[in-house]
Amino acid sequence: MKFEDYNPLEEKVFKIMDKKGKIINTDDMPNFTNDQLLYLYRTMLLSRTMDEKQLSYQRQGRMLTYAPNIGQEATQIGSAYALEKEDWIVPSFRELGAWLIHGVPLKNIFLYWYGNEWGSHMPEDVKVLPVSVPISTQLQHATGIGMANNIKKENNVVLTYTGDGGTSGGEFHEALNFAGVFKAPTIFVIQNNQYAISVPRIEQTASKTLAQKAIAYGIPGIQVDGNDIFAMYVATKEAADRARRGEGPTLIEAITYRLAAHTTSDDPTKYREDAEVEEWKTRDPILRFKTYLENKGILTKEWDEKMKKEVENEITSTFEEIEGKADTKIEEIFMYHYETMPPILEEQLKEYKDFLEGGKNNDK
Amino acid sequence: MKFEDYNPLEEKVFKIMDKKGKIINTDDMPNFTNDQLLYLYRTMLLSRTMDEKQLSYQRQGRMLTYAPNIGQEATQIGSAYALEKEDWIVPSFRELGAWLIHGVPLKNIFLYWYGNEWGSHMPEDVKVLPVSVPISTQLQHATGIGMANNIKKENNVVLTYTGDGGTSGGEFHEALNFAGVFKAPTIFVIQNNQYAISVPRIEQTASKTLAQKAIAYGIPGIQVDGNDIFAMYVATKEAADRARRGEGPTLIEAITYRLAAHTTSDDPTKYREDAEVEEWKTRDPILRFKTYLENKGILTKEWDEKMKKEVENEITSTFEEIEGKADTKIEEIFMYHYETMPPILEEQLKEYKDFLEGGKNNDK
Amino acid sequence: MTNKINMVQAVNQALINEMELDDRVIVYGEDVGLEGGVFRATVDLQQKFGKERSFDTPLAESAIVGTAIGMAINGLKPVVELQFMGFSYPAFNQIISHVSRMRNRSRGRFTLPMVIRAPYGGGIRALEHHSESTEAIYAHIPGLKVVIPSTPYDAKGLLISAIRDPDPILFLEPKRIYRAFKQEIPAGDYELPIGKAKIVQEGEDITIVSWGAMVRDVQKAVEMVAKENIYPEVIDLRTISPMDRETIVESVKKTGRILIVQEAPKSFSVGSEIVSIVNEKAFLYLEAPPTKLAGFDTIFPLPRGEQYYIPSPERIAATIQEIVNY
Amino acid sequence: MTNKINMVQAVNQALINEMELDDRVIVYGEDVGLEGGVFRATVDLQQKFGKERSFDTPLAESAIVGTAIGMAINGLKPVVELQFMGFSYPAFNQIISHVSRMRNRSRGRFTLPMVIRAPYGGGIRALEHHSESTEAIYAHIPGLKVVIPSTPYDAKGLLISAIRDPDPILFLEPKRIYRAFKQEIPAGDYELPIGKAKIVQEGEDITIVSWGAMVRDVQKAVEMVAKENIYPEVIDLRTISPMDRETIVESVKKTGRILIVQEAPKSFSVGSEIVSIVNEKAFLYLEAPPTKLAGFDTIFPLPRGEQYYIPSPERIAATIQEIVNY
Ligand SMILES: Cc1ncc(C[n+]2csc(CCOP(=O)(O)OP(=O)(O)O)c2C)c(N)n1
Ligand SMILES: Cc1ncc(C[n+]2csc(CCOP(=O)(O)OP(=O)(O)O)c2C)c(N)n1
Ligand SMILES: [Mg+2]
Ligand SMILES: [Mg+2]
Repeated sequence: MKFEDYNPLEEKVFKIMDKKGKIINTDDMPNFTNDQLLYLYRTMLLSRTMDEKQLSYQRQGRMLTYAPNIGQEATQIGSAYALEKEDWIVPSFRELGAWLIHGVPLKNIFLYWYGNEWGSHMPEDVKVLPVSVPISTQLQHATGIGMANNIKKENNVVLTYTGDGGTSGGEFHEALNFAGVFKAPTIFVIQNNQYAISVPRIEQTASKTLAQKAIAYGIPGIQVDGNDIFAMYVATKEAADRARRGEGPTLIEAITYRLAAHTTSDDPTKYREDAEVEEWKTRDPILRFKTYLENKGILTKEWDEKMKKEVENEITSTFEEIEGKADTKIEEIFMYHYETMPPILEEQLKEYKDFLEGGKNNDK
Repeated sequence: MKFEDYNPLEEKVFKIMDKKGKIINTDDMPNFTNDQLLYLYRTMLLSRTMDEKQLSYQRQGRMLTYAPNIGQEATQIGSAYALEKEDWIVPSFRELGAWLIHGVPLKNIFLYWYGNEWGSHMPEDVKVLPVSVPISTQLQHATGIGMANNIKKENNVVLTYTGDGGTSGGEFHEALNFAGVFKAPTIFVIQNNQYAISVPRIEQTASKTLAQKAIAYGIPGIQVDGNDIFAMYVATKEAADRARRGEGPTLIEAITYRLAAHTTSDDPTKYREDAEVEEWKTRDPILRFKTYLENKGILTKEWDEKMKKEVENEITSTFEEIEGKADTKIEEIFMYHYETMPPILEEQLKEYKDFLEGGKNNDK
Repeated sequence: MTNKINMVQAVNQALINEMELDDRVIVYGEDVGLEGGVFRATVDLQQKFGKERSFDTPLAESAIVGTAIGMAINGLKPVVELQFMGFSYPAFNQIISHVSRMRNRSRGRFTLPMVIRAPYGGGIRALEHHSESTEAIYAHIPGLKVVIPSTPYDAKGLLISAIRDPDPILFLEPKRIYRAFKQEIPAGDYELPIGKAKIVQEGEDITIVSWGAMVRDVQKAVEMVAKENIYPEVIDLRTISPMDRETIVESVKKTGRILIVQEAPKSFSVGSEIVSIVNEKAFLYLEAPPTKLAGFDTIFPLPRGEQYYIPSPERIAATIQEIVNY
Repeated sequence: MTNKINMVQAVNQALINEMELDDRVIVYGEDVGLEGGVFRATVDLQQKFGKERSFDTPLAESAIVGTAIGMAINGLKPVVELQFMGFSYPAFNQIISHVSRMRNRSRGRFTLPMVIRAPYGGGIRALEHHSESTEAIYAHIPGLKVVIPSTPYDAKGLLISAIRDPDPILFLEPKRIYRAFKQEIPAGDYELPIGKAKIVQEGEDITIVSWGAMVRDVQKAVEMVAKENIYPEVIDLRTISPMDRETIVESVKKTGRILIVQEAPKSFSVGSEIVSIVNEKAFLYLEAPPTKLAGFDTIFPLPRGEQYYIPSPERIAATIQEIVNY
């Protein structure tokens, strides 16, 4: 595929598979082995099931606020799968699928949403940054990582995510402009899931597409069907190849939909119609991919059932590992602010411990 | 003229008069009376002479840091002349020409650069905001003024300025995006004078033009020859008409050149070639306009000489009014923070005055 | 008719009150319009006053505040919401460089009657950046007023006053007690003075200064120490800046002792300023070291560690006793 | 060979020193590359180390700091320049939300060995926003170190240490004394400890704490009061946060009196914190009220009013006498 063929001003959207799982663009269809296809499918299942589990744990009062990714699995898994292990991912906060593909352990993910900082302590070889809550700030980190790659003459690339709402912040602008000027090998994926909490995409900006914002930075921008895992993979792969060739950044607008609530504190019926949600359910990225796999005879009912059990077990056993066992120790609050704890923190820690030992307390 | 005919992606620049003062686009030539033309010319002279005077006062140690506008007169005067008295101007810091056209008294301008806050105390009927030093922050105020016009159903428009460097800041992005979404009647003029202090336009952003950044906000963007006073007038007028018709904001990139230093603290020979400056001198906006007026027989040598003396007198006599007479009184530092001075400020003022009276001081 | 409401409802009532009285009052921010705010503080406004006076914006705090500056200059009275104090920082440049400066910069020619509302403070088991208390940072900015209510009654009265105030105000709402309790408050219009602290409870033995959600915890602690016959005077600051120093100083002159209770980090804080004030104005009255009981000088922990952070009534009580027994 | 240089040159030497030793050190910002910085602090770097290691950026402070975060995570040691402290606020969100938090957020997995340099302070007859001293705001941020030198010698040694420090540091350079005086300092490599104050002058009668450009003014005042046989102990804070409380407290235990001299606004300031510290740690030693002599709680005036703002040596001297005679 060529980015030039998908001028966002003409509202051309890059697609490979239609919503019935039929390949409509055979030229660009990637050459995956069956194992690869099943791995992608399994990761989608893992992501979806994880979301559902966390939502139900949350409802049971066993987990805290949670931001589900349901409906956005193809966007994330397709794009992240185009990376090499040595590449970086700089997430926003709703990138479960990407985390799973790029090696973030389930346990980290649970710990994070369980309310423990250790969730963001990625394994040494996992080049994924922690969740970034302040919207679109992380894009600048992604540009900086890319700039450093250029300076160090390293060949790995950076994949970063933001939402449709995330395109409105000044930090988005500065990140993309720097990336353009310094030819950072950074791929910016906008997960356009149509809403920023209650604010619909159309009220977020007057530009017809989000991809066309790339024009402001002199970089390629493309709209991709974000519920089409093949299209997301191919577009990201092409962007990564460009980046590795020294051609700089790319902006990808993935058109997708958040099928669930913004977070567990949100009630989407306040701001969107059921009919809209139902319509998007017919474009469910997992369903679509599954149909494709079934039609090709790659996925059997038995395998599917088996996998569903397997991922469910993986999830429940990981949650068991942490539930009730992941309270923060008072020391941990103080230890990680600086390489060496300064006297004032030592003193405050000691005072607090003395207080606890003085028994005057029932905080805990 | 139609904005659509000047697609910035095709690098079409809107012009009316060439650099020899010849009208090359008669269709769009505005219909000015001779008085209007001479008024514009006189304002250009006033602006240029004021710049030269302030630079020389500064060199003599009689003024402080100064940011001259030499070379950018047509951009500012042409655009500001398209406004009505009731319209707003929201300047950056280098808009001398626009201030003069929109009624800011010379005295205010001198006071400001002389280092006294009263310079920014505009007369009641002058709808010009104070200088805004933090680059591109003022664009948001301009959007807000425009949004308020819509809410109040008032029909006046807002003209705001920033530099080529000013397009890189996040505040630019947010201001234009809000303007697009809320259809603010706001005209954004980028004075692309090719440099942000020492940083050339080409290193500021990878986008080919600055006007094309409008595409990111779904609003019209156009490149205009900023040294062509007619083109600047017509483009701004058209933008103002659109705004009044409720069609929202416009982005105008005025292509111009800063012929002098960034400010009196700057040495431009460090970062640009003499040849480049010389080339741009041949496009001097005043020279060009003068040639036009002379060729048309509108401007005579005598009138020109007389005007030069007149503006020079106006300037020197205004400066005399303030030089040595514009020191700030200690009370003034405290009085304008809140409508009512809070006790802590009263106390600090009193303490300081007591100290002065105690005679222990030779601060002043 | 009774009007027993919680703090979010009180905020909502204040907004409705002012929007009814003055059609220059405009309320906007992220999710503020249709949804009525993520905490529901702006619920019903769009329905009552239309989309022009209460609306959603794109996700950009700098422009929310920056456009409010323009609106205020152009004759309106914007009341904008920042979704959480932890997301006020994109607007920091506009606040420190313009909101607080426009009046002085223009020697009174341009003024900014505007309010920036933001829920603040910890204790709701939230994600990172949702538990901030950085009022000290804003209090250090000349030209900006910082107001914090601690009850539904105060929230309504102070917000009404803030909206009517001719100067820009940062209005911080302690989200931990948004729904913690209800109070019977006047259904109609009333003002509470900006720049004045309130003596919540008179006492002799020690002065306790607090604000926001901590005031309730202080009151609980005061009940505890009453059993030991210790009677603190409790001051609710209400306005952080410019601060009502007189009320504090007068109290300390009476009690000779002072404890400041805050959930913000201890160092370089509002508490430090209060210690400094009593040193300046009541040094000779001090019988024990002015003391701060505060959050740690650390980032506010994620939920599994948050129970340590905010001073508990028990810690407050213990600290009161220490000071009184000094 | 002698090396008698001013503070800008000292900063420049520190940068060259570190760039020579460690090719991970990268220096960038607005006008930093070709032009060598508007104050010439980065002059020659691009010529010596190439455009990849010292370069100009677009005009966007948030991205300057935000990309430095990415660079630091990816193994480099960025030293970025913000042209003036008054233009640090566009980067405020990155500083408070990420720079100061990355280590704690990731429990040590991602760390940010980076330095943010910015000229700060008033007294150079500058335009608005060019005279700020808002160190108190940054000092209140947990996880961030704030360092301020007061001499060429300190500037070089502290900046070298800051660049080598594993944690992020805001390095504020008092521009009023950038070229005010020269000092003979080592041409080679040396470090000065981050987190330690320096006793500039020993004395008995009163402790004076100051930092940045004010230290020289304090020294002038100390000369004045010497004629009255008053011998202050002068402490240069050097690191604002985390603060070296011990040095201050030990001194106050000896002198019983303390004056803090700062050019920042008086309220909610670093001075307030120091008053609070001596109350906490040396209450019983205090013989007079700990006092701040500071800028007003106002916006820094434009040049025709600036002479009032910064405490003059005369005012400092008068205040010293008042306290000593308390
Ligand atoms: C700077 C900032 N402002 C506000 C918020 C609160 N907030 C969290 S998510 C969100 C909406 C984000 O929308 P979008 O970028 O489309 O991402 P999505 O949630 O749809 O994945 C908002 C406003 C925030 N996290 N950061
Ligand atoms: C936020 C901010 N950063 C840095 C500066 C310092 N500064 C003043 S003018 C300037 C360059 C502006 O360039 P441009 O926008 O092209 O305007 P010009 O000076 O060319 O008119 C810079 C960096 C500033 N005023 N504000
Ligand atoms: Mg979204
Ligand atoms: Mg420029």
